Amino acid sequence: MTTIAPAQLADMIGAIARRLRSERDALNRLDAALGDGDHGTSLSAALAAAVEDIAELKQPSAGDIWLTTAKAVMNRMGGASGAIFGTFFFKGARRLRGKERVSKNDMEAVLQAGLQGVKARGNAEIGDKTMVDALAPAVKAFCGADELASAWSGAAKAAREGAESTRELVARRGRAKYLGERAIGHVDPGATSIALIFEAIDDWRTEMG
Amino acid sequence: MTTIAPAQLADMIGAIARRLRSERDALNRLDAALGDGDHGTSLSAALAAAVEDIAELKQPSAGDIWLTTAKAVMNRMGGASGAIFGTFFFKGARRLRGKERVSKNDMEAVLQAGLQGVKARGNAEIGDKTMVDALAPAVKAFCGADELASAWSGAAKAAREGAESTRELVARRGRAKYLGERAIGHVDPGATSIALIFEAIDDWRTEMG
Amino acid sequence: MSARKQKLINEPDDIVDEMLAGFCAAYRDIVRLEGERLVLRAEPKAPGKVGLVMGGGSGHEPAMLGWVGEGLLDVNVVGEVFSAPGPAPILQGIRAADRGAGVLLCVSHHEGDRLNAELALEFCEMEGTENVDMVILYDDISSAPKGSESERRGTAGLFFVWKMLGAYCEGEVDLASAKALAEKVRDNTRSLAMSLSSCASPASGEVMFEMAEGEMEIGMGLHGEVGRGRQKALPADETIDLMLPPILDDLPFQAGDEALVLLNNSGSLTLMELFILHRRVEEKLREADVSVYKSWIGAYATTLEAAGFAISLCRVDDQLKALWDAPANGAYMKQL
Amino acid sequence: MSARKQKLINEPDDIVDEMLAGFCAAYRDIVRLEGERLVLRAEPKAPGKVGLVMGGGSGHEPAMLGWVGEGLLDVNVVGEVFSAPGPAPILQGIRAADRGAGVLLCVSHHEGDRLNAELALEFCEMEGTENVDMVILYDDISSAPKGSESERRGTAGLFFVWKMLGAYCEGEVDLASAKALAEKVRDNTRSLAMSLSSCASPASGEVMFEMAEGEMEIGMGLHGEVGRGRQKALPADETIDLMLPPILDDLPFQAGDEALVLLNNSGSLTLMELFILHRRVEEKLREADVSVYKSWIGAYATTLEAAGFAISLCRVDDQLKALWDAPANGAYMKQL
Ligand SMILES: Nc1ncnc2c1ncn2[C@@H]1O[C@H](COP(=O)(O)OP(=O)(O)O)[C@@H](O)[C@H]1O
Ligand SMILES: Nc1ncnc2c1ncn2[C@@H]1O[C@H](COP(=O)(O)OP(=O)(O)O)[C@@H](O)[C@H]1O
Ligand SMILES: [Mg+2]
Ligand SMILES: [Mg+2]
Ligand SMILES: [Mg+2]
Ligand SMILES: [Mg+2]
Repeated sequence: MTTIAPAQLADMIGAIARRLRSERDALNRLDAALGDGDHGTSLSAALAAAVEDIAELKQPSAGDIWLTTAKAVMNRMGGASGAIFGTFFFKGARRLRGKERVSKNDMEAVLQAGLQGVKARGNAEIGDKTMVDALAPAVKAFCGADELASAWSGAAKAAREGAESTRELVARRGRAKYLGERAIGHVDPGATSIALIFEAIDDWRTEMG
Repeated sequence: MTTIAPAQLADMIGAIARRLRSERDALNRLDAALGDGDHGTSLSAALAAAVEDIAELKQPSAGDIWLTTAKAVMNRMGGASGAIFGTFFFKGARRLRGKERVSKNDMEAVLQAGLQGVKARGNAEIGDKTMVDALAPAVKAFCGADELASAWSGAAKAAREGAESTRELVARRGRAKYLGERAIGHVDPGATSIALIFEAIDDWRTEMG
Repeated sequence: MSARKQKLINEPDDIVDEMLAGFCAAYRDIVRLEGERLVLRAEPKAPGKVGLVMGGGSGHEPAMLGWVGEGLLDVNVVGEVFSAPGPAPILQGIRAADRGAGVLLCVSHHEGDRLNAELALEFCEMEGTENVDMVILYDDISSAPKGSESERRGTAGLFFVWKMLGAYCEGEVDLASAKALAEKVRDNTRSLAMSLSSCASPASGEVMFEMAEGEMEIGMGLHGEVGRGRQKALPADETIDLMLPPILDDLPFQAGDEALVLLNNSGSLTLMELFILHRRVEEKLREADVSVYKSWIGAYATTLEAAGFAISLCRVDDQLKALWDAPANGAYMKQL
Repeated sequence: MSARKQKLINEPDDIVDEMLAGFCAAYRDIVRLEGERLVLRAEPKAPGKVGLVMGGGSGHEPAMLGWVGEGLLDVNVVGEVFSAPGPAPILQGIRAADRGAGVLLCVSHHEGDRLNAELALEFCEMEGTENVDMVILYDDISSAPKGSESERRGTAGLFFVWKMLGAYCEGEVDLASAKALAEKVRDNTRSLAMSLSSCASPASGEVMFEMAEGEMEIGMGLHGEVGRGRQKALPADETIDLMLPPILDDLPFQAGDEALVLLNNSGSLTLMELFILHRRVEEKLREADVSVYKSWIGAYATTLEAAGFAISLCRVDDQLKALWDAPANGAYMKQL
């Protein structure tokens, strides 16, 4: 697979939704330690809604799929994380306008725009103990790889490492901010979701061959 | 002692107040099982108020003392039991109008009027698991005795037996009414107070010689 | 769940007086404090109108403090927590409410309230104070069977009497017709309460009654008096489906009737839960073809911080609807 | 004390929709339900007036549902429990509130509320919808130090903005001056909350934060966000003596100032306790020579059934006093 067709992209969103659904309770537990315990429920519900909404599109383009995901996440998820995760897809969707199949180059642009959007929207930098700690290294790894397959697996690995790195941090954004030192020792749920998303894509790609 | 002088009557009220104060917590515990757990607190506060109010009277008659006690109990105690215990003194006070010293005959009239008042006010009969179960036999024993000394000790004994008899009863008056069968096994707090009052008088009389 | 024993109070003995001081300071445009724990209207009603006095224990706030004001009560006589005031302050309250057209003493039916009201009335008689009467109010169907209505307890449904009687006594009416109106509202009102949790007395620090997590009791009284016994707690709709039919059967409310609805919060239920419950009440009343004239949802007569609620229904005709809609301005009861 | 996990609800997923159905049915003379969880005035305000929209998570009832109505908000956009609604329903809310004179989106400062409001405004821009602006509201002194006011959270003190801004926008004003008025009220308001107990989410059934019996936390946010850490619970007067000075110092309120006072019940505190607390607030303000224009005591912005309260003070001048006294008719905010 060197480029991704719209139907494949839709399939990929499905794979992400399934992964988040199966990790829902674990994500809730992570969020219970640092926030209000709903991250798994709301993110998996949002992706499930995205899958449904995409299924209702008639011959969608890659851009349509990404935009539909953005809207489902924003509106179904709500809260700060809905806006931030939604912005990730929303900013990426613009880069897909008019594309037939998505090349590695296109996907780089999508991920970079998404990352920029997330950072701008949430005003978070690496080290703030947010999803940015997983997303930024993942995007970097993706862009540094030679081709799509190794790009996904490198991104998944980097995202997981980034997520793990949040364990030792104090939060400077989101609800966990008010915990101060008490946040140390817990992995950020949003960063973990990012790792799960990239891992889900990588596994999906492997299965697709 | 064949008659009681006003100063002695005031002293007697003091003795009752002290006894109820020292049994306050025990009475509260009885009331906690059948009602709202305040019987000891409110009755002992009421008698303490009566003692204070009596102390402020200038050369009170026996009737003044009884009436002052009635008002203190009614207004300081409040609730159903304040009205009922207060009525006991209130009705008795009328029988003391114009009396210099209180004879056994006078006291019979006082107690009988008090009992009638209590029964009428609270609409309770023997067997309803109320103070009437202690008061009625106490008054009967008092009236049946030959002289004041044995009258008080007989009344105290009868009151205590009456109070104990309430243990096996279902309540038909007061808060305990709503407990149904669950009231069985607990002694009625109001009946216990009556026993304590007569016992306090009897002990006071013995000490006075 | 355990009851909250930790209270934001000072000395337990000072609770009632400090509460009254804080309340009357906050709402000094509506009420003022006088004598032995009397809460009066800041501006007394015009001479020649029937005065309304209500006494009762505290622990049910905003009842009855919040119901003193224009279009509502003239005087509230406040007792200790869950304990009726004695006859002397009631008597003072009657005197304070007297505007020359007589005074109606309203009694929420509990033994303490009734007995002290009777004593107060006897004292009035002894003093030669005339034109004072009392009316005994009750609504709780769980406390005595149909046919023995007059033995029932007064609970949240008295809400309707306070509001309508208050409006009625702003008009040129006499004492006898005021009493008749109170009885009319009472006789058209039925309530049933339930609770999920107990509460702890701020006076004694003790839990008022025991309840286990996951249990509920239907028919509980306003001071935690036992009702129909404990059972497993049910979801919202099933709870309403259990509670509403006996209320409807008791009056009985019939197809075509019009009713006011009150969902009274006993203390710490959330409005979220009450709104969810109300949705089902409306649904079920629609099925029974009883139309809802208006609904009120909130904490009106509480049992400290118990988590529970009561459903009260009041069947209304044109007279009662007009009285309901009349303006009112109590600290915790406002009708525009 | 443990938090109450047993809730009177049906399916956790249906909480918000059933709550809105029950609420809007009860108060159909004041509000109506539309589209994706929009609560609108039953009668829209006259054309040519600035519309007011407020979005927010639920779990704070009666806020904000109870504040839609004449002299108050035009639209409330309702989210899941403690979670801001997304941009699409906010956008619908903005459209519904538009009476041709622009719409002000009021945001209680929390990350979720702010971000979704920003998104909604970006969508407005993309669509070419003009004359829409937003104002970020905050009041909680515990969430950021003086000098960083704009990083503070929005809590119970927004009460004052809602009321006065609502009154202001009944007049012939433009969007810019509406925003300026909101900022003026905000900048004169300070709040500090405390809690004795946690609460349990009806959505997840889980306790929202942990608290032991006999502990209190000063500075807790409206969703249980931590404040200044835990300490032993104190009696009422000492609690006020601890909380009031930092509020007064922060603005600072000065001798001769006039202020509105709000004691907001987080959920299951009793009014009895709040009245006792209010007595001390008045006493302390008198000592500081800050005069109280009016006080409000009640559950306005709750944290489900948490047992706690907030003190909010708003410094007022003649303009603000007049706006405060203007009539209002929301289901849970009535000014005669
Ligand atoms: N300002 C921010 N920038 C980036 N990510 C953020 C920001 N705020 C929160 N997040 C992410 O959102 C996650 C929490 O998501 P979630 O629990 O769904 O939202 P909420 O806190 O509203 O309940 C955090 O773990 C963090 O990764
Ligand atoms: N109708 C009644 N007639 C006689 N005594 C009664 C009646 N009702 C209650 N009592 C007495 O009052 C006692 C309870 O007193 P107390 O606890 O002080 O009052 P309350 O129930 O108002 O808290 C009962 O134990 C009973 O003896
Ligand atoms: Mg969360
Ligand atoms: Mg008792
Ligand atoms: Mg009592
Ligand atoms: Mg959340």
